[in-house]
Amino acid sequence: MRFLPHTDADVQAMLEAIGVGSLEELLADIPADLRERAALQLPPGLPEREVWRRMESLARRNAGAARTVFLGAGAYPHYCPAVVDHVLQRAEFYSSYTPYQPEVSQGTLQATFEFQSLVAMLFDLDVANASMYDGASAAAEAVWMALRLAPQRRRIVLSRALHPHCAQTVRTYLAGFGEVEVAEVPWGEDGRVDLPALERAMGGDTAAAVVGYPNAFGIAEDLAAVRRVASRAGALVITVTPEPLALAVWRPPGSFGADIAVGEGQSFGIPLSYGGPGVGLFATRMQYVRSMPGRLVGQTVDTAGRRAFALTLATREQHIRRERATSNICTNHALMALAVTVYLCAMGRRGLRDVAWKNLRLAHEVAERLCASGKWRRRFGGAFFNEFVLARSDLESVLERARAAGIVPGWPLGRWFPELGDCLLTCVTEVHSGDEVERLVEVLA
Amino acid sequence: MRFLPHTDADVQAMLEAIGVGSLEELLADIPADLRERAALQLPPGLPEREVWRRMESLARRNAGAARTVFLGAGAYPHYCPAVVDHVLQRAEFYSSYTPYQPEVSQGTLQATFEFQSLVAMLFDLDVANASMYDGASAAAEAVWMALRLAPQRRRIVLSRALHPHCAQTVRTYLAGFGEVEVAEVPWGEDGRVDLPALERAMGGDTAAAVVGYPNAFGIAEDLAAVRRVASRAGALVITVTPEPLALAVWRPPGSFGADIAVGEGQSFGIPLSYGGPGVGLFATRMQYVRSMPGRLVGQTVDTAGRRAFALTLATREQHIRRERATSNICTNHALMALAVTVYLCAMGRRGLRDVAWKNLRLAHEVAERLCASGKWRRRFGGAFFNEFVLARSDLESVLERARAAGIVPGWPLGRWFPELGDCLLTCVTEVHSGDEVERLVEVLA
Amino acid sequence: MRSGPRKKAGLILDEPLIFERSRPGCGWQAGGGESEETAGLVPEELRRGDLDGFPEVSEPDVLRHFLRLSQWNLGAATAFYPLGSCTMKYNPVVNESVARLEGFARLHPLVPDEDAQGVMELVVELERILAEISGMDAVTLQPAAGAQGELTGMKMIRAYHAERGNPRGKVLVPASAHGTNPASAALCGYRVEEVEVGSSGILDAERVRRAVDDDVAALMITNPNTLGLFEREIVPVAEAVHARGGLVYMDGANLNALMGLAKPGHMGVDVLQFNLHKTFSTPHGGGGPGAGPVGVKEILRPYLPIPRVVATAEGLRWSEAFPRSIGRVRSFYGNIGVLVRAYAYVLAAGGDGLARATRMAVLAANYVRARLQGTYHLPYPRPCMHECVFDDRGFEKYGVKTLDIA
Amino acid sequence: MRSGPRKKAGLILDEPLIFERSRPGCGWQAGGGESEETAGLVPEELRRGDLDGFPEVSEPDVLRHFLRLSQWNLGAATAFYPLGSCTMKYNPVVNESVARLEGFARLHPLVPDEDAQGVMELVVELERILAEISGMDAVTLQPAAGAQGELTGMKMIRAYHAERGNPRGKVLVPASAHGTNPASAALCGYRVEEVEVGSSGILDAERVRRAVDDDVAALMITNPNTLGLFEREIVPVAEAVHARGGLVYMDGANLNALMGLAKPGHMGVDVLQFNLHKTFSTPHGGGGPGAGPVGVKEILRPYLPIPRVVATAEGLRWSEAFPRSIGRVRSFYGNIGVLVRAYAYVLAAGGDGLARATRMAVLAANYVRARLQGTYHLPYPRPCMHECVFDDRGFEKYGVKTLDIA
Ligand SMILES: Cc1ncc(COP(=O)(O)O)c(C=O)c1O
Ligand SMILES: Cc1ncc(COP(=O)(O)O)c(C=O)c1O
Repeated sequence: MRFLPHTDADVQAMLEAIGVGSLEELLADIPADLRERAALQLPPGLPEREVWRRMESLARRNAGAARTVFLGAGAYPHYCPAVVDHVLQRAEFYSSYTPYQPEVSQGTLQATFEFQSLVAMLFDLDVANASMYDGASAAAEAVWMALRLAPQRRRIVLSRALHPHCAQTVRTYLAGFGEVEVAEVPWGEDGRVDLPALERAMGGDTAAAVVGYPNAFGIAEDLAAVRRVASRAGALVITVTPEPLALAVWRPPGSFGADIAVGEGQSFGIPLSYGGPGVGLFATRMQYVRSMPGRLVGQTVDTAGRRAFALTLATREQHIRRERATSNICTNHALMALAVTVYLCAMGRRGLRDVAWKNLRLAHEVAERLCASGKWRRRFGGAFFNEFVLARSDLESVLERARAAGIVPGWPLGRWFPELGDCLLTCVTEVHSGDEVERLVEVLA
Repeated sequence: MRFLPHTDADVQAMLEAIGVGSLEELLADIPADLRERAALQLPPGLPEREVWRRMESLARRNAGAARTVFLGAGAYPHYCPAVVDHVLQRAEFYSSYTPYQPEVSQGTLQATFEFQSLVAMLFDLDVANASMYDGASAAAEAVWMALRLAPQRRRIVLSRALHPHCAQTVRTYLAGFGEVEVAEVPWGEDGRVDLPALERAMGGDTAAAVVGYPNAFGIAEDLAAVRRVASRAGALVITVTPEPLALAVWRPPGSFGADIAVGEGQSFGIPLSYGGPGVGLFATRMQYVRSMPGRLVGQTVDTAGRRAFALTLATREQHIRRERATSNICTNHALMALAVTVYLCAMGRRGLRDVAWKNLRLAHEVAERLCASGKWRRRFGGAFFNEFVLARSDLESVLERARAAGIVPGWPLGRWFPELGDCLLTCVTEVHSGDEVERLVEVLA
Repeated sequence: MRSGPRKKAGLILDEPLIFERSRPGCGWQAGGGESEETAGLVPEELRRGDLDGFPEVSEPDVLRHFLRLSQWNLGAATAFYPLGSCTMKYNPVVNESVARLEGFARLHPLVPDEDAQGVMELVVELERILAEISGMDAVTLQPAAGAQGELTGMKMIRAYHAERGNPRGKVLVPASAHGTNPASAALCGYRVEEVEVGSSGILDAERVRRAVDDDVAALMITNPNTLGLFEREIVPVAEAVHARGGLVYMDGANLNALMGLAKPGHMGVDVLQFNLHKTFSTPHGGGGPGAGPVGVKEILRPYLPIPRVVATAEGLRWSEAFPRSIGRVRSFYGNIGVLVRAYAYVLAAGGDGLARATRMAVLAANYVRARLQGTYHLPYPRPCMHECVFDDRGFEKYGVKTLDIA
Repeated sequence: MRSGPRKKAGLILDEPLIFERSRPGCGWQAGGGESEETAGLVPEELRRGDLDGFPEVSEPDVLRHFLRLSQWNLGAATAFYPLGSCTMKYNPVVNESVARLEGFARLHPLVPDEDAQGVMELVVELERILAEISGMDAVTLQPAAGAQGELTGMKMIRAYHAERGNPRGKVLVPASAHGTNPASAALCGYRVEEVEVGSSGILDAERVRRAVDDDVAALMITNPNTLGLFEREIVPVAEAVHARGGLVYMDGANLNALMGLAKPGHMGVDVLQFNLHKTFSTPHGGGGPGAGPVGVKEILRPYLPIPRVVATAEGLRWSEAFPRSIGRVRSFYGNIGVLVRAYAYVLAAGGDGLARATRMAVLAANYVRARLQGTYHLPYPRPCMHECVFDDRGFEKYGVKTLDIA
């Protein structure tokens, strides 16, 4: 195996140093009948060249990567400045271990501290953690946290317009987690959570209301109203943001009084990679920090009085608190958090807003032109960012036409919501060239 | 411009520190009429995203990169272990300056020292320099060097089977370089230099004979014989190796008594890049080192007695010797030399031979199968490595058929040598999969 | 303005925060931003004024900042890294390129299945490979890390028992278990009961037999355990648990020292998680992303998370038609970028290479143990598998604590 | 065996030579090597026995070795780099990705021209851009570095004179010229005659007028010169040379401080080289690869090296049909990988960006000059363009030499 540096002579010398005659002696603890059946029925190893060839051929069979795709729906195509991947390819970053030993991990720790600061600013909340796995599991952890903060409240209210992967993950995470009732609130005509229904669903037993921002239709929920309703019930507000670029132009959840804001950070410098890895963003108010899941990096001083960074408030975590920990998360998505950090720094205060406005403008242009064609109508009236829902009765045949033209024009929402069988969720971002947009409009209109 | 860190406030502060009121004052030395006509008629700058889009679209219009190509003829497709490019992408390497300041360049200097050692071993000669631009210019520099070593000899003998780019570059370099006569010697039936003709061409006025190893037909010259003939004339032997991988299985030029061995290092870890940059390899005997062109890194000790590396024998070079320098070369191809070094270390003693044998075996298999088809005949009998010359009278129509099949089956030698109008130079290497080879044979046979 | 030349960049820990490098008016301009046109597109009450606090830094300064931070890290690629209960494996460089192939990196997760057959084939194959290595019957690749794998496994155990009428109330965990084990069990609503491990460092079957009752949903066991020892009694331990209807969860984070030597599936294990970022060479990334696939025996297959790849006449397809599934544990299908690397690693290593890597890991751990034996106190003087544990007994008299040694 | 943990990798200059890390039997196995089959394929007298001395090192060790070497380098990306008569520019990261696009990196130079239209268009466009920037009429991109550009330019000057009956015998070069100038002239068979530069640091026209005669083939002048000063008298200097039938060669290595401020083509320059690895942001690579395109006035166009891209009805084609050309100066067409980066830089910068970069370079050089003026002796107290020269006068009394300061 070419990754192993041991020569036969090394092995011999090591065995002598250990004081055994053969490697077998070291394995004496393993029962013989287990040993006998342990052989691996796998092909022999390949040289790098052959590995590359096989992987290239698999990659080529993913034709979707070469098509013109207008899909969002939880994973967003954005241009990523080259500097991001350049930093990620630094072996000092990607090959390094979890920063338990601060002396050899100041780089990761400082970058994580910067990540936390950026996420907190983005959401306009006090504190953010070092990352979660993804937006969906972050939402589930937020629900756990809300239930922990109000142990007597055993009800969670989800907007039905939440991204279904989030809603499903929340339900999975809640199985067995005490006797928790999950209520779903329908959307209104504008595509936002139906406020009277929300009001009805929330009683004194409700720990939190969870809404998308943007939601599964790309639409901004009315967070001010949701906050008012939740406050009346004494419940927390949890927002879930699948497309955080929207927050460069939309008011942040914290400014509406959200208690916990989570999101999926993939938009910020992380490739689509067929849906993973992304990174879970998680922010909350300072008063809740001790109930927050996940790692937290803090600023401190070293023995010589210089600024340094270290893991902090670890008593919340599994390696110290074990079965009473706020979460079982250990390895998080540190390298993806680094990608987000470099991305946000490279884009910067103005660049991020520029590109967000560009997304918003392009998406609105396309939506308008398609509606102007008379063949489509906007399904929901709510304000959207870079994706929108249009309806058309002969959707299936349009999809087929688009397919023949090498275009994936959006996500047929009927797959998630049967009552939206005539709806298409289309996403337009800065990666789409003028030509590509023209082809889309041509094929769809 | 996004690469510039200066804000308007910075500019103001700098102007104040300098003690001028405006930047214009600093430009007072430039005559006004030059300033007036200086505006650049170029489009405005583009964001990175647009640059990427434009470059991708240019790249896509190079359809040749996606075809199945069996071309060698001076540029060879080989698999490059990923570790090579990973090292090349280290900013500390690619963005660093020429190692004039050894304190901040020990990395480049040690790697260059290792490069020189590897090249010297590869050619079996005493000393190699830190690199030249490419194989062709290295050949021309070798000829300059030979003429410098024997100032009374004003004749250079080139084998006509030398790669034509080398021969042409030698001629260009010699224009004005004293009154030097360049003689060309034809090839014999086996595709190697015609020995009686060589003997006749070489008189007491000959400074050097230059032959390819492999030559333009992929064939090994009879270096032992060339050495004998040259020695009788008191001339030097210069070998030019366009495909250095051959030297993993062929005896090295030094072992035959070559005085100067040069080559193109592109095969060793450098992408084809439409022909450049490659890297010139240059090695010679210790007795000639002071006439050698280019930089040389030597091993030394620092003030604390530890091993260190530094440029050495710089008195040969232009920055010290000016018009009496051995060459005008300054910037060489350091990063490409690094690629060669990492490649050779990653392949290693056994890996390099393995892959060389694989090239040789595949090429011989294909040549044999094509000849067995009865439609092709081997044009030359000499031993070849990974490319070979086959002839067929209806070559043009075969080329068209191959083109329709998306295959470039080789280089029609008639473009270089009119008398070989029916000949195709085909190269097969380890990058060609079994399927690709089958398709080649199918289309050609 | 610019910081002056620093001869020895990286020697001095004085890189400012990126926010401290920010200067108004500096930095990237992506173009195509806010304009008259866009003014009306966002309702007033929704519009954000600015990104207060976000940095404004030029591209060269961004690059320099993060390169300097990188110089303050130590990784497996730059030095020998003896830390962690985890295996830090060499990360083959080619896998970084493989994962960046456009066909993987640029693929949107919702393209039609026909347009993603390559990656779906990879999923199916990697599931099969992990099943072969572990001796389990079915595998899911979805979980994002070991701990999420544990959670997934425990949810399946709960679903299994619940379907049989009673989810049961408690889970046995040895005191030496990694913190994620009790945490995962607790988050599935189980009471965690510690089982003591004797002075041998090995869980003995007799103790388990005494501890297990009808309310035990599962025993969680790590093998080789966190002390680096092979759980010699795992087969009778598993039998004791099964005898009372409980299941056996194995924490497979240390599988690196087992592959090719023994298969958990033969030891009575019902479910285990793999830590691909440990055993299968995917980069640790300073703490993720990882991947924590879960392997199960036939009895647990119905509960695997959705979606799963199924073979149809038209090719591979994602399916959610598994009504007994515990549901979804994350968005989309898994950490594909990590799975791609792990698959490439298995291709490169092959069955023979994996087995050899295991043996070399055992050898190296025992070698380190032997070399340090005289210097440090070794609480468990047996051959170890993948790591060995020292403590600071004997150093106390010098006032030295474990942290100083590290 | 393995070297132990080094807490501060890179602090200690003790990385062994890769040959010293070699251990027999270790390292890469590419497979498909020597066998019975291959035995007969190479004649006995041609067969090499072994690669004596080549290293045998595992992939992780190769990676570690070169990463550690990299840690011993200082680059423009990691620190401010004030050295060199050359401009060290920031190397935009995206250009590294651009050059690695398969359509460029995997393209064989001998594919049919139809299959390389993208790169050929790039060649044509970059030639046009450089012509616009310099005010010249035609450009070749072939030369691999500045010095090869000089050689190419001087060969053209020689061919020009030769065609007019006499190649002439000498070339005037100011004493302050970069070493490559006299070396290049000499390698074209010219005697090099130094022209003195006065205490102003500027070449004065009167002196040139006196030095030039009918045997002068060319004057080589660097502008801004190697002292960082603009050659104020370049127009009358050029007139003086032209008056005797000589040509003016401008070393364009310092064009970074001229772009957008003045065009050499308007100064009487007949031929110049560009150093793309200085002025156009392509990485210096620790000493190359660079690219040294050459721009010429109409009178020298016929002598440009072959091959050249020509536009035909079927598209762009390489042509060698230029009988008066000096010939070929290298294999194939140029350092395409470098040209691709330079072109991407120009796209990103645009005309405005290039001009601003120039002005900022002038500003920064004068700023450094002003800040150090009190400390170091400044031999030429004038505004400078891209760099400024200090010497160690004044430090002598402390026994300090220039090298100590650096
Ligand atoms: C023994 C053991 N179990 C479980 C885990 C948890 O895995 P992860 O960090 O991937 O969630 C780890 C590593 O952290 C471990 O070492
Ligand atoms: C003024 C000047 N002229 C010419 C050169 C030679 O250029 P190159 O090193 O690219 O051959 C250089 C740089 O080395 C230079 O600074």
